[in-house]
Amino acid sequence: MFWQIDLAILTLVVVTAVASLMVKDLLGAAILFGAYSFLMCLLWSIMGAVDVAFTEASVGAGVSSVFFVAAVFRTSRRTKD
Amino acid sequence: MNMAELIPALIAKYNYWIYITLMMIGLYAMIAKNNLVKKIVGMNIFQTAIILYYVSIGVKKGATIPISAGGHGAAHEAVHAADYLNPLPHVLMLTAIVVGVATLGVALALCLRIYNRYNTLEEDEILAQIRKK
Amino acid sequence: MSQQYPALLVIVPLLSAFAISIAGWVNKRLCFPIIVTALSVVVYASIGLLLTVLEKGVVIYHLGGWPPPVGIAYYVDHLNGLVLVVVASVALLNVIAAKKSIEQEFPDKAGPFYTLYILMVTGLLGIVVTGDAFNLYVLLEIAALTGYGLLAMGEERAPLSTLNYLYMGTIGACFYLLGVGYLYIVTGSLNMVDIARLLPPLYQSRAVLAAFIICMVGVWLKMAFFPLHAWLPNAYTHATSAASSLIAPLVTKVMVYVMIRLILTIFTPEFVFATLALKNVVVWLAVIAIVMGAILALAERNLKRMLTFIIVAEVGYMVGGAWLGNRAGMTGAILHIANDALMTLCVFLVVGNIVYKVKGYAFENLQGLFRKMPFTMGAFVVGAMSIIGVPPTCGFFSKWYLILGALQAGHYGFMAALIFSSLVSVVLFFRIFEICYYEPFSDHHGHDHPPEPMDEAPLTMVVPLLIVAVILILVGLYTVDIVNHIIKFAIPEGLV
Amino acid sequence: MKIIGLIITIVTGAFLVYAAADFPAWADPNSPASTYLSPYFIENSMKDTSVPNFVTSLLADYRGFDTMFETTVIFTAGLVCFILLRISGRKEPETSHYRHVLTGVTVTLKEGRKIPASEDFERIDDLWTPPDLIIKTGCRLMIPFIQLFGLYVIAHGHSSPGGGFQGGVILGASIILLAISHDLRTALERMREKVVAILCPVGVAIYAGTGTLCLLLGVNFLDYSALASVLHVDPIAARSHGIFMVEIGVGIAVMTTMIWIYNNISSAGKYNQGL
Repeated sequence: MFWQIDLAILTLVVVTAVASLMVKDLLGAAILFGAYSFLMCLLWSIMGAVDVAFTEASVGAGVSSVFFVAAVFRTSRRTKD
Repeated sequence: MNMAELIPALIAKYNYWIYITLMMIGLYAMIAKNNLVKKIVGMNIFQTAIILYYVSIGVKKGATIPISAGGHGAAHEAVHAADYLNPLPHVLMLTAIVVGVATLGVALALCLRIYNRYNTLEEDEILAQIRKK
Repeated sequence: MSQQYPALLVIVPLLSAFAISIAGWVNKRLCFPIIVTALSVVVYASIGLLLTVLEKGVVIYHLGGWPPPVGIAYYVDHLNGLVLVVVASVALLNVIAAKKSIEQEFPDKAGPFYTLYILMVTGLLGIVVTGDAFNLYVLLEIAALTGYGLLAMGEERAPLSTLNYLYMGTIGACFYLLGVGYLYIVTGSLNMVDIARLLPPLYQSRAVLAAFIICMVGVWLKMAFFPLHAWLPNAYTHATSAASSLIAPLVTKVMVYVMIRLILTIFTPEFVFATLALKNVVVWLAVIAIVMGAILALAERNLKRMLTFIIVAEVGYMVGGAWLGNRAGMTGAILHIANDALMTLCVFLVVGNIVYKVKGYAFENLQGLFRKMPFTMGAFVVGAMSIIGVPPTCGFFSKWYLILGALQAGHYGFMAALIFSSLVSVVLFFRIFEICYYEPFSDHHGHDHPPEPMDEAPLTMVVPLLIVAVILILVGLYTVDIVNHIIKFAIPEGLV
Repeated sequence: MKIIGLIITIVTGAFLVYAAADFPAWADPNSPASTYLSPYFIENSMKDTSVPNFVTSLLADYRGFDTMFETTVIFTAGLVCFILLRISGRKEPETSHYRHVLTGVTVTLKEGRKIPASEDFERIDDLWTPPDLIIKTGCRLMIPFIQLFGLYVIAHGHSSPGGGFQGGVILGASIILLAISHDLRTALERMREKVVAILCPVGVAIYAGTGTLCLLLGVNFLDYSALASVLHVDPIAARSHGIFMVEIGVGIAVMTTMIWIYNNISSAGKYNQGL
């Protein structure tokens, strides 16, 4: 376990979180949220929480993103903030 | 506290600072964002931040993943607790992740209902429509 | 069988929820008998459990056969024994009363509705009965998610107000989860009794302080304690009457129970009232909650919305009473959980009956109701008297204990708020009685308009309502017994 | 609102930072969380349940009650999505479209007329776009393997990461992939709405039923050791089998719920078109 990678991922997680909230397009926000979840999953597998990471990979990065995309598809991509 | 003590203190609990940062990002988004889906994204970030906190509790120096190395045949060998990560927070967080996706589904369903009625996802526009009536 | 009562309490409604869900797809007419049977069993088991507790003391049930703190355990003492009976009987009475309005409002989704209904009852019963801090979170989420579903089925504005409730509810539940995490990191345990045993050496730790405050804020969000109440009035007003008459009496009260459990069992009164200097701040917050709830209720021209603001004020009563930090105040708060659940049920059932017949709940819809629906309005008078606090209804006695507690603690602000809120309630309800008593203005043509004939709600709606009204008076008459035999033992000796 | 939000956030954050100062250092093997309760689970999981993955034994046995309600939460979410979105009283649209498979000619029929079911014509939606052949074929190839992997994850949860949740989500995702790559109608032919809606409570009922079976055999709820008399094995193996039974229930419930939520959200309750 390299602490540099650990720190880099921890920082990237914050970056993707902020980006998914700042981007002015809901589809983009959904995809960035997927990236956020996947980085989170990586972080947890680094920390040894393999079951949690597996669940997050399938639920958070997988199915949640699909739900988001489906909902955005059924509503609109427009967002003011 | 001088600089020499501060930096080790910062690094020793880096995970905790990140979890607080993420949680506050999520909380701010839930309070201040105008778009309903953005608020849901914020809500999910808020929830994952708490999961990050719990997973950080479970980490132990010098320990490996919480699966017995011997496999099925090694029931008689002694297992040393110090060699394995703390499995309890992991179990709790499996539950929390599942609760998170359940909440997400319900929230998106509500968003769809709102969009069908008001044809927008911006909270201020919806409130303006309600007030107009 | 009696040692399995705690398990039955949760398993019977859970399994019947699945049965109802499947029956909804196969034969819809089976749903209602199943739910009534299941809730009757629950009421029976909860009363049996309370009697066992009264006879033998605390009942502990090990789920999965693992002794705590390894496994999850149920602790049933006098406090949750009482709340269990209230939750179970409110749910049973309400489902019988709600049948007709469910058939009227959404006949094709009755199966899923009943499933959500009984799952919500499962969640609430589980919250009350569990002795594990994390288990409580999971059950909190069940009660919350089913609540969102039930509330969002209402009028056209319901989804938006429910979504706001969802945001607030999720923040609340997550704060509670975080608080449990803070307790876990310093103690390593999740069992409530075990945490309480491990905590005393750590009372000075900042993490414990943070855990307590975060848990409290989370629970306050969930119970709509002022100023965190913003979600409640809209969510409850726009819901269907069957849903709001389940959720309004129970959810906030169960959350008050959680708060009292946190104070009494996990953190112990010594820590909360002696170590922390927050007692007065919270009681003053409660004073503001009561006053603001009463004033906001006064501004409403709509019966259901007015009642939701009364709920906000009532939450203030209970939080204030619990935080007074003395025996009388705590007794008042616990007694008020039971009383307020019953009286809120009473007035919301009345609203349900009115909506069923008149199709509206604004003040102008209420004219001439005393003649039109005499039994419903009779029950409404009893419920209103109880909320105002007129003896011999039960509302008087819990208020009496609360005022006693305020006097003992020397907190005259809280006492003044209680009396102010009672006076405002008098104004609120007598205004409604007046509207209901007079006939609608006759039109200009014929002055001798024939009075409207009696048009009472169906029997299945009126009978449960009248039962609730009678219970309100009975509980009032037997208050002394309830206090001496149940609540006295629910409060630890340390609190004087 | 933005300023209020900022103030609340900063105050809460500062409070949390203040409290975090008293935490045990990160990854400290001597922190209370690592020394008080968790050694029991690590040292006794193999002896009590013969499950090498401590997370699985903890999830489904020591804290099995939590997990039962977690599955119920999932079921509740599916039900709430259904109750909120599903448009009942399915009215057939005025016009219906059929596509001749071989030539690609689209036929539009009015006033609810229908073409009798045959190989030549397939029913399509009014927003139909021709699916990409590469995606269609690629997904067709992948789906069986994804499902196999999902079953493996459920079955192998005892000794490797995974279990009912993860496997169930993967199985559900395979059907969702079918719905995305083809269309919702194709996925619904494989998994009808009624099947999904009945399998979901059945999955949770398998979990609760296993627990109730233990109750009926005379021990506490969810105490799988009682299954020993039914399965004719020793109590430790019975616990292992009990865990497996509930994992299957969890898998079924999670799979169907994911499909259920997706179907309702992607078609806004109309059950046509989809994504």
